[in-house]
Amino acid sequence: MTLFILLFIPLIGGMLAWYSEKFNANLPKKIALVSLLCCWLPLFSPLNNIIFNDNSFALSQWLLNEPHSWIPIFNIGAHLAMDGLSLLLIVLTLLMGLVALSSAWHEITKRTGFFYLNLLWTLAGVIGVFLAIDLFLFFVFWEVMLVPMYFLISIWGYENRHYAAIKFFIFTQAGGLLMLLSLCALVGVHFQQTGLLTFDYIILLQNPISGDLAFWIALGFTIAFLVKLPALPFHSWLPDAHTQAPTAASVILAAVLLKTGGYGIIRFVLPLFPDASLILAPSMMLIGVIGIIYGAMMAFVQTDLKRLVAYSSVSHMGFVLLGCFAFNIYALQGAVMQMLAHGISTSALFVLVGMIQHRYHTRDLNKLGGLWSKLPKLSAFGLFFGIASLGMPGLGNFVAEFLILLGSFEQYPKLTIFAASGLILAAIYSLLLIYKTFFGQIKGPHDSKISDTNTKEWVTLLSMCFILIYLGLHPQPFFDLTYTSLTNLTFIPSNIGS
Amino acid sequence: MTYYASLLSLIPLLPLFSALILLFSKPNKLTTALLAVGSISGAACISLFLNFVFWQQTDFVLTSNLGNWIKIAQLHINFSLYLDALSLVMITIITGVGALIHLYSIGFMYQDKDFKRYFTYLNLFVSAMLFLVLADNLLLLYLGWEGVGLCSYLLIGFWYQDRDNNLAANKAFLMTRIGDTAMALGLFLLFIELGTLNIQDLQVQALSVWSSSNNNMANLCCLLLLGGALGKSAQFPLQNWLPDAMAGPTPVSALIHAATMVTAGIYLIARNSQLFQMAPDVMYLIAFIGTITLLLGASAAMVQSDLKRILAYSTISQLGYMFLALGVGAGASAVFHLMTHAFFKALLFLSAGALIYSLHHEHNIFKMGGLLKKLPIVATSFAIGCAALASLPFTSGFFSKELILEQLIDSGHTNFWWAAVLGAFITAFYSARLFFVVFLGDSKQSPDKQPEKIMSLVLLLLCFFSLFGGIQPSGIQTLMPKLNASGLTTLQHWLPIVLPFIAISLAWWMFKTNLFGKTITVPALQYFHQLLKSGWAFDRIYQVIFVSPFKFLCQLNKSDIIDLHYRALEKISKLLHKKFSQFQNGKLRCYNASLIIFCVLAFAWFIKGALMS
Amino acid sequence: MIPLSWIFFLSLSLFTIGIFGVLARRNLLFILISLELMLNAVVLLFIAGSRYHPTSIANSDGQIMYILILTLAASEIAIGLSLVIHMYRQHHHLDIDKLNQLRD
Amino acid sequence: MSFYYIPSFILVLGSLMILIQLCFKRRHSFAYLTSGLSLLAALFLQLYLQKNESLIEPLFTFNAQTSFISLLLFMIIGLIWSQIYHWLETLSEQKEEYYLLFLLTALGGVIMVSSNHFASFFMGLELMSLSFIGLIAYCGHDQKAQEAGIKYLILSAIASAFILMGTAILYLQFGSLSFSNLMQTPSIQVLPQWTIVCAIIFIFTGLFFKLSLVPCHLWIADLFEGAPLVTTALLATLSKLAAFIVLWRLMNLGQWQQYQIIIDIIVITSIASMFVGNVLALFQKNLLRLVAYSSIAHFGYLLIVLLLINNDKVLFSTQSFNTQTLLFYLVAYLFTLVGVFSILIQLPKVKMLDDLNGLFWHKPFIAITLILLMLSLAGIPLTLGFMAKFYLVMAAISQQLWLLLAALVLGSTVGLFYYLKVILAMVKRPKNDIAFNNLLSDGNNLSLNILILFLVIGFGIFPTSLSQFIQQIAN
Repeated sequence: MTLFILLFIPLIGGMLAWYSEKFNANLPKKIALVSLLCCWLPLFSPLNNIIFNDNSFALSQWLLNEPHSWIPIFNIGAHLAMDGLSLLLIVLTLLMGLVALSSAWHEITKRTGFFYLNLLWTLAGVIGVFLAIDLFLFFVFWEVMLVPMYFLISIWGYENRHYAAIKFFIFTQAGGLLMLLSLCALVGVHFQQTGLLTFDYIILLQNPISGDLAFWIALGFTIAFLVKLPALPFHSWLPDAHTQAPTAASVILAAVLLKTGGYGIIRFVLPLFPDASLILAPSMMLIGVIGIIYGAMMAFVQTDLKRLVAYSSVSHMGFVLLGCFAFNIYALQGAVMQMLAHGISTSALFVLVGMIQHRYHTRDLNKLGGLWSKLPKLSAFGLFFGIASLGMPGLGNFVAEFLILLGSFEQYPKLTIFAASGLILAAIYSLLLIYKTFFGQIKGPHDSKISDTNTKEWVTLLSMCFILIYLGLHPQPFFDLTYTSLTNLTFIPSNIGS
Repeated sequence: MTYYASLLSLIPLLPLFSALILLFSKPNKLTTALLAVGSISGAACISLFLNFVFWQQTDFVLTSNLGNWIKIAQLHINFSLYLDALSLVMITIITGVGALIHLYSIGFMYQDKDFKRYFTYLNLFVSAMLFLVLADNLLLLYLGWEGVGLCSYLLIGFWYQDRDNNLAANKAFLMTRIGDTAMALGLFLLFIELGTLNIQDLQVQALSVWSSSNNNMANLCCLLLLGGALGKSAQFPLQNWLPDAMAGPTPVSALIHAATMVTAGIYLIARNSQLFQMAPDVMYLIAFIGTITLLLGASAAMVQSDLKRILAYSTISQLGYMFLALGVGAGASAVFHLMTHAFFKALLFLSAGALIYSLHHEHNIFKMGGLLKKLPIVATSFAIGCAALASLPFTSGFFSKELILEQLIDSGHTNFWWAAVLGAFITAFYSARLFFVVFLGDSKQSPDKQPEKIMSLVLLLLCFFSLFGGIQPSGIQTLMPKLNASGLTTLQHWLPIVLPFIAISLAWWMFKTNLFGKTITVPALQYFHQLLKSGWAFDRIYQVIFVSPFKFLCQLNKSDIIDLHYRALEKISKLLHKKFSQFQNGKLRCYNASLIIFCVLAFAWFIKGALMS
Repeated sequence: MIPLSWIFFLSLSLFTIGIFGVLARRNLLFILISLELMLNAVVLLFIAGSRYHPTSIANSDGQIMYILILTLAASEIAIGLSLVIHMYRQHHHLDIDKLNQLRD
Repeated sequence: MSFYYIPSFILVLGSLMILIQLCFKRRHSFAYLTSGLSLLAALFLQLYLQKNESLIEPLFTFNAQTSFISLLLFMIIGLIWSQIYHWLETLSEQKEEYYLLFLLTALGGVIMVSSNHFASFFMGLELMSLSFIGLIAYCGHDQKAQEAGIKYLILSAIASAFILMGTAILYLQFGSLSFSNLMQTPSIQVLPQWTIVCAIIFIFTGLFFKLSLVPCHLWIADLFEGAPLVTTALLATLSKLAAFIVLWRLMNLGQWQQYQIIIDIIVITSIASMFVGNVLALFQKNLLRLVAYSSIAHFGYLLIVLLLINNDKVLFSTQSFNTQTLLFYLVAYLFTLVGVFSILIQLPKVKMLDDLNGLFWHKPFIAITLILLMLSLAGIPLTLGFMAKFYLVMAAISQQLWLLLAALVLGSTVGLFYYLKVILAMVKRPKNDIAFNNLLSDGNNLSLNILILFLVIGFGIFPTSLSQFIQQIAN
């Protein structure tokens, strides 16, 4: 039941938060905080196991496995299971949930109850995505988590929020529908080949389907995940959604929601369609590389801070795609690491932009400048995360990008050379961001009321810094944690010395 | 040995901790200075101690493991430090010169409100540089490599309120980043080819895997590594960030952009000398690039009017010498020159700093003059620095440069020798010019303050090193296979010694006839002068070839072409909606017709089908 | 006996004429009349059908349908006429082309 | 004489009671109760009859499927009926006749869905259409309603004429009007074979009109806008349900898939309906017109089911899966639609999308219900609408109808846009703070909303009991 409890805590917490608004407008955020903290409780035992006796989990892939029946007529189960990979991403989700909460704490003043309901439900949906092992259930979470996110953007967003929210929803849903088709087709083909009607990932994994259709099914899945990632031709929802979303939603979006795409590829596409993904790999890597360069170039010309960061996400997630399809353990570990590191660094940048906007009421790069002299601490954090996003060694992003490039270099050296140019381009836009925002003479009227980071903000940002540094300097525990999940992919011989 | 190992790990960690403490606390200026300088001095003391311990040995190795970093499949990366003769020399220079410059900075930066931030960055830099030098694997080296780049960026743009400084910082970071990316690719290739990133293992593996010399893969790997070195050491064609990097505080220029960071490229090649030995083509390329750079830098230095830019171009030029030496296989002499250069260039920069400090941030040498009497200490140290730079006999620069020239002959590259000698001539010429213009002649500006005592002290110390630092460390001589001494001809022996004097005389003559400050009237000459002054117009070339097209391309796509398609989709659907809505005109007869049209169409389809079959 | 196809085509022609009436006429009354014509065309076919299937058990089906259709036509006209009256009272004309308040 | 007729008889009885009562004294509440009781009685009887064995009479056929559909029909009508009283109170017209016509449409619908003979089908159809005309043009002074009535009269008469023409040709071919004889080879070939296809095309024209499939869809938006709200609800659910069931039975019994042209027509119509319906709804500002257009698209999706019958490329072993799909989709769609209409009936002032502004903040429960219903229509998981779509996709995939699936995905994506706009409208802040107090607040509104939510979300999350029930029926 542990996993179900994990799933239900934010759901119930959200309901309570909404209801509590009737009594006091400040109550919802406290309830949200408590329920987010409660979510750590179910994680206690797996984390404890890993930290203190790390031999046991290496043997079996699943740390926790909870199959239940749901819709027997289609043999659909409410099957939740957790392995190292999902544990890692859930931890990220919960951490970023706290960050989002912290950034919303003072920013959201209207309709707080409903806001926290949506926030918590989005998190619950994401946790569900990471836990669901039944394909149908996965799809359900995949789609449902978008609804509260849609509300977050469309109610609490900025000027052009309605457009952005609808765009976000339609893009991701279109991808989702494609996935539904592929999913049903997969089950159908599997039924034809084995006579077994099942949506269970573990069972489907035993007989990977083959044939022409497998390629198209794999493509359908991949496109659904590419939309979420977002990879190149489907990326255009992201800048709009990020720009218009409130800070907390941006954080969740960048830190967690995008990761479901990468997770989906690693969890489903690669193991379920080993042959098809081999065929897909070159084109996917090409898309990844184009995404890296294109995103970076787009980021370079943006004048809206949030848009800049959003396009940088496109660029960074291109690395994830590259890593997923490079077919070796380095690149895969790198892709997972990139998901974590990008989650933290980018959401930190969004938090920072939120803080700047809260203080100066603008995100326009041309109207900002010289913040360092006014807000030294905040600017120092800005500098740090800007540097992180350009892949400074010693931080998580570097480890990730290094491994991804290393892995993909082994497969496709020429493509990787282009991908590596992303490192230069990342430097260009990150430095531009730092240069335009924090350096130079201060612009605009002096407002003495604007103050530097308060303790809450400081602690939030600092802890994110530390996580990034930890990821950069001691990533080994994370590699170990996901090692089993990643080596279970058929193309990686599991006997590589560990 | 464990005792030494822990001492070794203290060397980079001391400045790191100091930087962290400075970052998270709010000490007053005195504590800041004590902490910063203390940590570096501590590191310097330890390295001196290690020097003392290992003085006799040429073949010692000291390692220390700080922990595990990445371990996936065959990729094992540790935070391991590796000390041998080469890195010992390097850390000695870094901590020694670093400590002096820290000390100097107390005086120089005391008035600055960001005193703490300055020392934080500086400590961080030293730590990163030490990691770079001590790394036992290329990835850790890369960490230090990028770390020093970052600190360089931060310190160039230290006075952040001036946009030009930030632009210079960005330029420095980006240009080195280009090289770094090549280097990263080199790392990948090396790992894939040789299966390790440990530097020592790489040398061994390279010998066994690439059995034949001049293997293509070896060439490629070395070429990629060389890319990193070119960027960091400001070599052609990535040299033009260095003059702009002078926007930072002068001690920073001394430490980072003269003495230490820019030599990282030389260190990288020297460190992997066995690897590079496998790639003679690349070695030749290195020598060639070194030659171009040394001439290019020296010629540009001749005509500059900004004090620090002269020194910057001279740094480029001197680094060119070191590259040339590396390229011809004279690694030891390159490192030797690196060391002496660190001393005299630090001295020059620090004296320039003192000058600037006294003259209220005046950079233009033509607005100075006649300062010999007014700033005697600065003038003395400047004179010594210039002498070493011009490699006048018995200064430290003389020994190292002579060694390089000698080994050029030994290796049989006579044409390179001629270029190097020409470079030496120009070097002496602009050193003399610099000194004459600043310190002799009419007084144009009087200093409003004398340099702080602590600054003078550091200058004097460095004067000592610049004069008497010309002792080649014994350990590094085994760096590359010894070249056969072929013996020099008389001309080859005396020309480099005599030439500086000729150059100085020429400069003196020109100074006396007031040729230096004069505006040039001959158009061709003026054009040439401009070309030189802009450092052979590399900024313009890159602007035209790379920057502008890139910006144009990005601007072209500002509204995201792909997004435009989706927007077009929206427009199309709006159009379709309008079209379909037109039929909803409320007219009953139209609706009647719709039923009948369906019927007719179905029949038509049917008849068509029937006719076809 | 007259071949069935003759009746069939007669009926179809009548039906088509009815359709044209419905399409071409603007007066509501004439449309109703055209509708009657269409229904009558159908009725003709049903009657013919019951005649041409003498052996079938269900040969009376056509005639039953005839009566049903007749009833339908009557009731339709009844409702139709009441609406015609309503329309005339409200608009003072019976031109259905002008009856387009409801539209996009 | 069988029990199967009793529900219909009760309806007849109910309408007669109302008629008799009209002669003596008009009382709204009495008519309301009479109609309600007869509906309820019919509903429960029908529920009781679920377990009876199937029976085939000359005019009617009664089996598990038709019983279930009748039950569904009664439930829908019951749900709509529960809203009528308060709604009628706001009208100035005589109220009692409305119940009469209401019962008659229900009767027509029941007759249609269980008919086994063209005569009974025709009777039911006309009973329903004629009563509909009355229901549509019920408000005599409302010009829009009158216009809608005239349009419906003429169009449904034309449609009837087409259906009759087709029937007549089939009669000539087969010598019988019974549905069960549609497969038999005629004893005497009086007309050439191809006339059968002509007949089918004629019948399709009429039924496609009833289902408002492209290109016979032009009328529906006008009707939805002009007709009284409850009538619209009936029109959207009852008439379409009955017509679709008849179409399905005809396809099934007549094996009409054997003609390639018929398949082509269905495919093209289906795709066109999905496309045109969704595109028309895209930028629509009138809420009812939007619902109308969305229903075009939904019946376009549903047409896919017609292509599944007796196809040899069956993937899932049970042939009844297609029937299950049809039934599930109908249940899901109709319940959702009834839900939408009952919410709209509770918001009588709401005509345009912008009128919904601020609803979410003033009346959260109603708004959430409507949001969930919209999500169900859009097919977002955990709603009944999604399960229906899932059934459809599974069924279509099993027969590899890739073209239609692609159209389905595309259509659903486009569809999302306007469903989201409805949701957005509720969440937006109102321009001027209109009071939302002019709702017909009543006890049964809340319970009804809860019931709808239970149906749409409860069965959406746990569809097992419903699926199993449908599975039993389909086998």
